[in-house]
Amino acid sequence: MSVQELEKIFLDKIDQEIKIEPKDWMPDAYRKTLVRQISQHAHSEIVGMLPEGNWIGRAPSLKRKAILLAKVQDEAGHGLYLYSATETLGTTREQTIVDLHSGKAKYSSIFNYPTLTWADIGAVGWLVDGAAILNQVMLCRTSYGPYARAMVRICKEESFHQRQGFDILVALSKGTQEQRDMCQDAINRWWWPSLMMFGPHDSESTNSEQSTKWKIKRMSNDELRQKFVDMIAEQVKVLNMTLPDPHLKWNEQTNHYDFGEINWAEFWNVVKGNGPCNKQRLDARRKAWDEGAWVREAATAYAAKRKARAEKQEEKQIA
Amino acid sequence: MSVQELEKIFLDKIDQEIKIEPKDWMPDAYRKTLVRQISQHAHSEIVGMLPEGNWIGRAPSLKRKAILLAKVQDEAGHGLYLYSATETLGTTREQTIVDLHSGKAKYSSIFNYPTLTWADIGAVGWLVDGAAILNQVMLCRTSYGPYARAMVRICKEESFHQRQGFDILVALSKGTQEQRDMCQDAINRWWWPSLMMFGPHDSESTNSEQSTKWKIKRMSNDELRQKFVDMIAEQVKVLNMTLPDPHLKWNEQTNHYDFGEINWAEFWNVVKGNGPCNKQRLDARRKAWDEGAWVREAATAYAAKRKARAEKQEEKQIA
Amino acid sequence: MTKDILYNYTMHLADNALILAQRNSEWCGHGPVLEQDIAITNISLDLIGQARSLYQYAAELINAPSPSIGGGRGEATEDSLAYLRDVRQYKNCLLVEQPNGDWAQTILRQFFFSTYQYLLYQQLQKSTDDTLAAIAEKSLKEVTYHVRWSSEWVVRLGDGTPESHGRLENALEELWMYTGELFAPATYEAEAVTAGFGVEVSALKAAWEQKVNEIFGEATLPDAAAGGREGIYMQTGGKEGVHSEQLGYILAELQYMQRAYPGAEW
Amino acid sequence: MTKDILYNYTMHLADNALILAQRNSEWCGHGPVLEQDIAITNISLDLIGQARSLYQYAAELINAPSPSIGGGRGEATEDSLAYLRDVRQYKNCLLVEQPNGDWAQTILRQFFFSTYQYLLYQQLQKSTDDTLAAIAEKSLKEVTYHVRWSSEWVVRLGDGTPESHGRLENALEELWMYTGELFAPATYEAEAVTAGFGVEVSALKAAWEQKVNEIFGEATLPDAAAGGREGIYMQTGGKEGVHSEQLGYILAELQYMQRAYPGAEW
Repeated sequence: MSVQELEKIFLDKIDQEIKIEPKDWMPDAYRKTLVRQISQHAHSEIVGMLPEGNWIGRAPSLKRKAILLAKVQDEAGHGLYLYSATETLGTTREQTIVDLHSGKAKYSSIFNYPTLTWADIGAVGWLVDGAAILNQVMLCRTSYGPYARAMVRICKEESFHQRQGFDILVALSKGTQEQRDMCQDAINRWWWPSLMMFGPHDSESTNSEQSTKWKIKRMSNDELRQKFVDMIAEQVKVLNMTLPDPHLKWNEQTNHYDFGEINWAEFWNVVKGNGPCNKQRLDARRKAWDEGAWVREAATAYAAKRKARAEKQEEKQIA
Repeated sequence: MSVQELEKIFLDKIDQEIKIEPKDWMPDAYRKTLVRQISQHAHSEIVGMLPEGNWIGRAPSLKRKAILLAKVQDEAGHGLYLYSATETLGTTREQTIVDLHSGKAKYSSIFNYPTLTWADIGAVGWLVDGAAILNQVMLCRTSYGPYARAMVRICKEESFHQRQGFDILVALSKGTQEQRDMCQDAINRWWWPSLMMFGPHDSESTNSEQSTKWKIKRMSNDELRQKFVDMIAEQVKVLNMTLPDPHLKWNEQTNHYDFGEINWAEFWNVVKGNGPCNKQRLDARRKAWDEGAWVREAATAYAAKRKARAEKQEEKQIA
Repeated sequence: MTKDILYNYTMHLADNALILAQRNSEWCGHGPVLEQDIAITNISLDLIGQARSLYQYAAELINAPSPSIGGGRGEATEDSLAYLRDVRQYKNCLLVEQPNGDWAQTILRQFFFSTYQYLLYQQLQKSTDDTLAAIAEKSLKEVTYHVRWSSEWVVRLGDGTPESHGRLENALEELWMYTGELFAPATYEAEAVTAGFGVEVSALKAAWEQKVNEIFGEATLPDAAAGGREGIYMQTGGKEGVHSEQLGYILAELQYMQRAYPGAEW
Repeated sequence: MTKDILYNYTMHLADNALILAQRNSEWCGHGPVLEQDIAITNISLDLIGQARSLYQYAAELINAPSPSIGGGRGEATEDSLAYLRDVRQYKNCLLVEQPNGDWAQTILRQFFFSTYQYLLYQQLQKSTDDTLAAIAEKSLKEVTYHVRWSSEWVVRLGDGTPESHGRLENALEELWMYTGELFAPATYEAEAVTAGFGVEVSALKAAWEQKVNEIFGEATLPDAAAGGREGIYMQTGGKEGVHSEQLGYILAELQYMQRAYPGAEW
């Protein structure tokens, strides 16, 4: 078959909402886009373990400690699913990780902000996971099969995480003045960065158009962001807290919340590597990887020895 | 002069209370005993920084933090004086330190006990420095000049330290029930080990006799220990605390306190290296030394470069 | 009186689980490979779960009308017990508070402890105290997995590369001296045996050594108590509250929030 | 209002001194050579002394009858201010809370900070606020020594061995991004200038760079802002209470006793 014919089959499937599977022919650019996006997503799960992991040792109750530990563990699991999905596209986990460590691959910029108080753990769960979920729900219907299926599993756990984050903030909002202040302060610091998670305005987004055609993406950055604002602006009332945006206001005409302009200079600055924790996050990941090298080597060496012994055993039994 | 004549001069000086100085002839065994004793004393100062240093970061007030920091710093200074004294006997500081790290040289076993609470910092100051001072006051009159002079400087600071330690306990003894319990608990744990600091009974002490003849030592282990018990048994009353010894009792006949038997099995066990912190203390010292190697090398290299440059400059000026 | 013993005994079991959980959780996000990051976190979670059940039981004991134990700060809860006691009140053994070190040290610590805990809980299932028996029974499945997982890693490191073998030997050097305490009964452990609900820990030693030596054999290591370690002095004290200097730092981090915001609900 | 500014300004100066003192004191007993163990401890002591004077002054301000500042926990003291505020209330710059790293990193942090503090205190001596002026004057002698000592070490490491030179470069990589904050005025610093008693930190930058480059020249390093560091983004936030994740751990240790035994006298 010619490339044109293959491409037609591919596009027909997309049209008919048939998932693309690893063995199917796909355009190079489709594969490349997916590898970039899925590995970025995987790295976000892994790097995202760090700001939350920062509070495991200091969680204020045993119950919260267990919940947080389980949550961060789930993120490691999500990372695994997603690395597996990139492997179906022909890129090894090791290569993917090397690209993260070299700075070639990106991860969500939100994780370059520090978690300074316990309330930040609540805010991260509520706002950051909340923003992530909207994106992920959309991706459950993405055109590439293994990615879509990974997302279905991830979404279930993530919505649980978001509720847990919100629950942390509910407890704070009902607590002492110090706790309420802590809660509002965390919302103030995490609100704008979480809006930035949806990426640049549609008009500025370079990858969006093609991704939409291929049904990798099924909603635009601005659509998702609006959905998020509408959701959070209601939930924040339950907490008796406010969002740090004087322009936030219900609009009767559009049936949506209006909101202020994002500081895009900050967004691009953090993407470029200048966030408060970019260096610390990458250093931590590199350190874990480098210091784990001898462990991985030992496991490989032992597996090889075992295999050799088993084969020898088999030979003996045959002979 | 013959060795006999030299030895006679040496012993005459000892007799007449004239200090032996570095350039004087002295018997090999005298030199060896001094090197062993002074370097052991130096190491005790340095290793002794560790259990107290353990509480600098957590000192309960800024004033106490500053006092403790200054105290531990003083100990480093004492270490310096004493390493200098061993150097007058022909042993370099580096060699002395290597012997510590190899386990060949000893240090006071008391520092192999952990400091578990803030009260321990008080108890160490009061009991451990208190015991040390009695020994040091005696050593101010020791026959080797540089050692005696180092001791004079050290004694002044040490008695200050002991008062500071006692002062910590006074504050605790006037405090809350928790503080008083903490105080009594620390006394309970440090009392017996501090009695052990004076070494074995005179009848068991192998090095004592010759040291006494040479006037390196001027009081026996048991004499010093009795002095210590008599002093502390009075001071503990000021604290409204007790010493953990049911046999402790004033003896009208002897005009001294009677006290119970020391657990010598524990003493020898810790000397042998089996105390709770022997490994941690030596590991910490070795780590500091090994990780500081590049710093010392850099300082040496820079000094050499500077010297070479200065010489070149001089040559130029002469030429 | 029996209640005091039961309280102390339960707290000892709880503190062991919590402190090891806290140590293991330091790996979360920093493991050598993702699957093992998940595994060590899982063990941490199991141990926190055990600790919670045990603290809850201890809190019940304290809160029930009886004058002798003395909670002090109002109603005891799992959190007041975990977060508001200082070093000298903690009853965990020295082994579990030792630093993570490298992966070999963490693995060996887990293997030593889980093997002990497995044998302990096996007996404790038969305790005359129903709550302890139930907690032991429930935990035993988890601990069975901890033993298997850590055994496999001991073998993998011991029979892996020369480097991993060497690191495992270093870990042994660090940790062996803390294993004796597991089998040296604290006062409350001896009393608990007399009272009928406790396990005689000294009786677990032979089985523990057998398991350790079996796994060490597979790991191409000499027997744990051989290879120059025959006469190594065993450190004790932790179970009676005389800890290493490590524990103070663990508690400073663990307890910060409850200490800084007294009485707050989270 | 002016008193609020004065309070915040004083607390910022105090927090800088305390946090750097706390960091440096971690070296005590672990220095690379005895004389330097003593030297770094000495600097730590000087800084604690400065912090105490400043906190005492801030406590006076708080305790004087005036409603606006709000101490909250009864009478403020140097200790209540140091030990009972959480991360978001601390106003130190990011530089001083960075980890000690190796000796090169500690030295470079000290050199950057002391050079800044020297220039700051020189101006602050002339403050219209007599107490701040007196503290600055008294501290200036100490800081002069800190600058000299750390400068000498920067030169020694830079012009020592290839290893020490490399380590100094790594330290520069770690720390340069935190130097900009020193010269970017926080709200209360700007207000303090307007109110007449504060120092305009942005005006210190040129002199600071000159000194740094002079010493870097001797140390055979390129200018601090050169060598690929020209466009490095400067991190800020610490002075307004938005810290790195480091500070929480520093405070957990620093404050443990006061938090665990509220109201006790030591």
